[in-house]
Amino acid sequence: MSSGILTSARLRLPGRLRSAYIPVLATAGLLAAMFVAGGVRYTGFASGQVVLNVFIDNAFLLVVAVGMTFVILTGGIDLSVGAVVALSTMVSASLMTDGGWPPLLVVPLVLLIGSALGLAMGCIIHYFDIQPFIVTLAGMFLARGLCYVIGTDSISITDPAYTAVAQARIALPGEMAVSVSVLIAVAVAGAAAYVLHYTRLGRNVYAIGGSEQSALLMGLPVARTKIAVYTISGFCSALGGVLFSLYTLSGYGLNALGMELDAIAAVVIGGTLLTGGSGYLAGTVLGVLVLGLIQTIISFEGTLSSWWTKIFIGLLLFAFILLQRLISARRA
Amino acid sequence: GCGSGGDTTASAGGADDGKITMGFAQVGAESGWRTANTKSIQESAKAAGIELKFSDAQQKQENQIKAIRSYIQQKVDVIAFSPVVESGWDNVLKEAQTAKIPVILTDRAVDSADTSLYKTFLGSDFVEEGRKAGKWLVEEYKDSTDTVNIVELQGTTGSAPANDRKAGFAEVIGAESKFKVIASQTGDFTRAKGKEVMEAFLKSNPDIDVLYAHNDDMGLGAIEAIEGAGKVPGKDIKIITVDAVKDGMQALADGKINFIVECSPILGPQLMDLAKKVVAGEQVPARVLTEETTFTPEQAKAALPTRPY
Amino acid sequence: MAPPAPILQMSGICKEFPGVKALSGVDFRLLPGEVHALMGENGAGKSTLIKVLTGVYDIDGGRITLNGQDVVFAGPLQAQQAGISTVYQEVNLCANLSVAENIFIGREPRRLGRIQWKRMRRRAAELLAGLDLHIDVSAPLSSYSLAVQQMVAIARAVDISARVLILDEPTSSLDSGEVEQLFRVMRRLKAEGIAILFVSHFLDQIYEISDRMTILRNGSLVGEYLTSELGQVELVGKMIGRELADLEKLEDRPPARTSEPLVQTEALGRSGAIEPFTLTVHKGEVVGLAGLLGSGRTEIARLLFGADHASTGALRIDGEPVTLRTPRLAMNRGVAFCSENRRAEGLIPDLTVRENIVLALQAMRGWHRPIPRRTQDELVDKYVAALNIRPADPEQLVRNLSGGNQQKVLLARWLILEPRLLILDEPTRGIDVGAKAEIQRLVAELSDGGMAVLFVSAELEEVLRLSHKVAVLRDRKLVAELPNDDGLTTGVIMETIASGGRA
Amino acid sequence: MTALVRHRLFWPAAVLLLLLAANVAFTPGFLSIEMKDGHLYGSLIDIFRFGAPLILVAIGMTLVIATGGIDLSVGSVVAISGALACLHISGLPDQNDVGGVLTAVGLALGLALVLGAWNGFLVAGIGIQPIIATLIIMVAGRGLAQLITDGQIVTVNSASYKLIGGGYWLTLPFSILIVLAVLALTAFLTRRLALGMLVESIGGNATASRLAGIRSRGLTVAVYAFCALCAGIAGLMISSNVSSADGNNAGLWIELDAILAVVIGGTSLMGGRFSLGGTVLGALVIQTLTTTIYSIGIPPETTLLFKALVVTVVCLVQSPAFREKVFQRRGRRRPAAPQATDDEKVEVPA
Ligand SMILES: Nc1ncnc2c1ncn2[C@@H]1O[C@H](COP(=O)(O)OP(=O)(O)OP(=O)(O)O)[C@@H](O)[C@H]1O
Ligand SMILES: Nc1ncnc2c1ncn2[C@@H]1O[C@H](COP(=O)(O)OP(=O)(O)OP(=O)(O)O)[C@@H](O)[C@H]1O
Ligand SMILES: [Mg+2]
Ligand SMILES: [Mg+2]
Repeated sequence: MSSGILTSARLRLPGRLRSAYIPVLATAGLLAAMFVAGGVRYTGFASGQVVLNVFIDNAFLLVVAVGMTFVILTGGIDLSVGAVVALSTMVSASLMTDGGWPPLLVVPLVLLIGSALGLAMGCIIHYFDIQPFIVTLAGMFLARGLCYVIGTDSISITDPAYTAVAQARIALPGEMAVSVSVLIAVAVAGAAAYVLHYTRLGRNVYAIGGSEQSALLMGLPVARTKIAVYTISGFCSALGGVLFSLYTLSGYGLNALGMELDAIAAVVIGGTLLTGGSGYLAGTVLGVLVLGLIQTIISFEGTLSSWWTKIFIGLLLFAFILLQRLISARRA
Repeated sequence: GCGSGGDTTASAGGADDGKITMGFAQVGAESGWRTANTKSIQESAKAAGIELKFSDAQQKQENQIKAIRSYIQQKVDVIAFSPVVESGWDNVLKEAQTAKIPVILTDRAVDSADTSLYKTFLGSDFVEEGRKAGKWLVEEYKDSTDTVNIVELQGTTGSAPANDRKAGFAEVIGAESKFKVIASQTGDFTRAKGKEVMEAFLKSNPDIDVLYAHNDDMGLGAIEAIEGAGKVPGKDIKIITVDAVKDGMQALADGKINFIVECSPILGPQLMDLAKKVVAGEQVPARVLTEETTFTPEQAKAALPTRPY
Repeated sequence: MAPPAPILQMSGICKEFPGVKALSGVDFRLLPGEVHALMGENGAGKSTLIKVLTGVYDIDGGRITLNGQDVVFAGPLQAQQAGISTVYQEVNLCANLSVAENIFIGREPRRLGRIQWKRMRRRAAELLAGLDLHIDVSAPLSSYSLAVQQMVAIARAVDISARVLILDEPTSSLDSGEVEQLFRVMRRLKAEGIAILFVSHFLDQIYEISDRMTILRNGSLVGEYLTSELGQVELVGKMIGRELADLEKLEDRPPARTSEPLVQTEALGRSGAIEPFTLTVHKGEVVGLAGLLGSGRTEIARLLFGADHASTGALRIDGEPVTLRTPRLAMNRGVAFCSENRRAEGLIPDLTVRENIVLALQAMRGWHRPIPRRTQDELVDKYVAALNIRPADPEQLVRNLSGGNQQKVLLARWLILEPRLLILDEPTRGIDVGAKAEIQRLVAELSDGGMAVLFVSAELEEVLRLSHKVAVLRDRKLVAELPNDDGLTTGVIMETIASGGRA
Repeated sequence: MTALVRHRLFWPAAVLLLLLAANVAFTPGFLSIEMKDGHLYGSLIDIFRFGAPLILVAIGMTLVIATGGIDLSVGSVVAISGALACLHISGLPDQNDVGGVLTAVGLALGLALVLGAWNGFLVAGIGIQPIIATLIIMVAGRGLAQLITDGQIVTVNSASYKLIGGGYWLTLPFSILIVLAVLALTAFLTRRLALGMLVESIGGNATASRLAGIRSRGLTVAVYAFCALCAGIAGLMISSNVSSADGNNAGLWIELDAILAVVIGGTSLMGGRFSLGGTVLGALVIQTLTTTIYSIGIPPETTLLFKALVVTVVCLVQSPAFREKVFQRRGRRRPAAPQATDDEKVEVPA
């Protein structure tokens, strides 16, 4: 199955570019293989809804990972995403529940806060020439800290409109359904892929990842692009937070703990280089699906103790990465 | 120890209406307490003849939601879970309701307005635990008029037990002005942090009378710190903790801890009983409290030999 | 005839780096429609002047006027917007992007904000065809040799319709053919009234293309001259501040040698890179490799060093068959390789000059046997002096050195190894006349001492001057092996290349 | 003076001093060190003592980062090593038996080395990106630690084991002595021998290093193994300090602190040049910050805000670009008046 995808792609793609797509194609093939293996092993696994559930359960992660893709493509990293997700849920919940604000006001405000935070971090990173790791780590502390300042308890969201959106299911043929979040996430991923491939901003992102020095000397707007990238990541995290609050209908300061690592892992599993300049958004989508599918397999397995769960996740991850690496290395 | 009692009920339940499948979504394995909780549930499920699907959410609500959703997918007979947080369960619980799968909450409650979303809640009341700790303190110092300097080792910031145990304790001691919490800091529920924070407390606060730790482990760490500073735990500084795990009980019996509020992880047998009733469509109380007590050193000495965890 | 008003005027430019005064009070002017050469030794301050002009570095003192107006650029982007298009000295492109993108990035053809990839690729191909380069423009830049990358950089700069075009050593890895193409384009632009600033260490090129030149020495202005009024010897004298005596001496070729073979290849080849070739290098012999851009010279060098793996054939060293799986194994056999791409494959920019020089030697000894500091200092001092590396401070970070000096550091790394076969791929890239003569003398001396050298250079004269025999490549195939006797000239080599060795 | 300010360790050191000063303001006796039962006792000693595991992990992390990699698995290795040692000791008939304790230490460190070598193999041998390669052990290793301890806290009662993390020797905490020994060894290996230069070279330009004949594969594996070894020792220290192994929580998030320490110390995450002294300072800054939070009594809810503030200040102060832009607002963008070209003789063509 996987080799079929690869060979057909080989026929179509022009000369050398083929090798650049191989990691993504390998990932897609392996993902499909993983799904088939799951279907063979567990009853009820091989259904369309299981796949859709992976999307429903990971819509927020997908959005966050999309933002992270931009950052990583420039060779940076954003550790603040998980905390910004939590902050967004907290701000949304407290404003709507305690403040009685309407969602139509709250959501734009939350998106604005996230973007502003990203913008600020981007500016510090660029103008003061400080490593992204440390700046975004400070951003992570800040956002998480603000959550606790708002409150240490979790807050339910009871706004009827918000609840209605959260519970709405868009029916698909075959008795399947997806949530609104999935549509948003897919739209964001599509838009991001377009931006990365078809706009100057996107190409500048790749150029900076290839070599920031060269990009500067080629007369590209390095400052603007770098700052934009962190702003996008901030925006995506805030949007991820909104989706998260739709998912759980609550806000909580300990939400999304460690999500930055999940997002980074998704991006990197998708074949993007952490050093920047190489990778595709499609890879990120696949990376998120891989992580989601691993989770699903674990819950279908159903008999693993807490520690075996972790060991099993590690093993699955290892098997996946190893195969991906071997396939890519052979074909390249 | 508790397995033998469950055996008889198991054969009864199994004979009634085939095998029950339960999906249990555990918070994680963040502490020894939690592990004991998991173990109790797994063992009593086996004993009760209930097929258990278990998943570990690694302290993440989203993972728990995913697990519950997959249980719905797998059409289990009953779902039980210990919520990571109180809020945010309405969606997935509604899905369970639509799929006609009854839900039992364990260990902590959810704050859902719609109580029809779950059948019952089995667990401890963290606020009450805090109150119990406070009451003992008030009782202990009822004859004294001097200020009582208290330091508090909190659990993980933002976590429900930490919030509630702090609130319950504050509620009780707040009534009297002689009780003063002079320092309160998180020790993340771990021994290492408990020790580290306590050492810092001891340096910056020369006269500490009482230590209130949100779990035994932090208390045990703090004891090492107190001993390191040349003071005698249990005498120079009185120590109250929550949980009553074995190591804590030992320290209590040794007089290093003065009072422990029990928070029992052994929910398994009660949970299995409830599950059977719920599946059979019987009426169950909306709230079932675990049987919990408090321990003084004497009680600890008596209870220690039979302590299962 | 009064000269037209200068389009660009720089006066009293000063620039200081920690510990180095790179420019002190330099005046410079550029007239429309001229090709102006900026001359000077390695480290004289040419690149710094260009970078100060285009806003890469902040200026410490002095002023710049463009078209009579005072300007200060905050960065290359602004300079480009003001009509100054620049090719900087090191190839500053993004190797991860395709060739077409490298040419057009920042100026992609768009419709409604959407990049038109097809159109971009087509235009890129046309543009390169104008420079007589026919390659797949959708392939990533990294899949091409440095020379191709240099051509791409030139294509990019030329296509930006600018009033001022700056080319900082654009020809350092180009063959005469490509240089001709470049000059053709430059003449056309010049006729259109564009002012061109040109830097090169090839005097022939300077005399061929430039109208006027400005000479720098040690960061200060020596003077501005009309090219037609300044002879080569005088020029060199002004650049290095003394007469270059031994330039002539190197014109006599070293005598041919016969001795036992050191390295022999038998139909060694690598699919897709170089067709199987058979070549023997004897002890103490200098073998030159000649060929056009992309003819496979670098590929041969890499195979002999184990940097790439051969897919066919056999290799013998001292008559013993060997497989070189890693460069390290080649080094153990006494083979050393100085890469043409000093930035990507040579230098460790964050390490000091000293560390970069002793790196290979240290690697050979292993981490547990450090080279005593005193030995290090002796070795480093010797080569800093011999190659005239400036600033002569071994503790300077190598990234802060000028391009030519970096190249010398790289050479020193391999020379101190005293290998039995030294493979030099474009070793004199970006090196000034004085140092070039010194390096050629060193190579000749070492080969007299019994070291074999495989010498690759885009400059055929240099190859001819040094080699005992010349291997000619074409289309990734070894087509001829010519002994360097009196009958061999650059013309003969060019003919051999053209005819594919059948003549 | 300027040479002092220019030194790359100046700014981390300045921040450390500032934090200490803040402590003195709140706790007057902060700097005092007294003798208690023949041990040195005081807040400063505590900072070193509690910072010891972090310093150790950060030293290993420094080398990994210098090769251009990163190691996320250190936290799990900390947990595993402590768990294995405690499990072995708790099974001993006599827990104070020095031979038994040494066996336990050997087992734990041996396993740590194996895990580190595995990481190195994935990175250098198979070519998996370091962050993902080490993520595998980070996730699975935590499970392994819990498997070893059965999810419970394994308590030991061994005076000999207690020495490692909680004991004293020659009036000094033994853990500090261990750190000093490891630091000295690392400094010797990297700065006296040529290891440091080769590692920096790999991180600075991997391709060039290969072509210069450096055996980067072996070195990389060794560096990851060393990092895991350091984490293993740290794990022993942490578990010995509280005489128990907590497979669930030991070493949680320590990778983040360790990386932060390395970065504060001035080593770039891109690899290349590294500074061991900077790393030690960075780790001390982090530990002092924690102590400051306890002693000033910052409530847990605002702890993170305080941390965010300090980290921001630390990185701003360390940034030359920031100091230039804020402290010395020279009008560098203003075009300066043309200077008369002086002494140099300038020839002008006729
Ligand atoms: N970033 C820097 N930091 C410190 N010194 C520098 C820096 N850049 C250049 N220099 C120094 O400035 C001087 C001039 O360098 P520049 O690159 O302008 O020389 P160049 O004339 O272009 O030489 P080449 O012909 O070798 O390219 C050299 O001594 C160099 O060491
Ligand atoms: N004109 C060209 N057409 C297609 N590919 C080319 C061309 N020139 C170079 N290349 C690519 O560059 C790679 C390197 O070629 P190589 O380094 O062997 O050239 P070379 O003979 O050393 O010449 P130079 O270094 O001057 O370019 C080749 O593998 C080839 O893919
Ligand atoms: Mg230059
Ligand atoms: Mg070449």
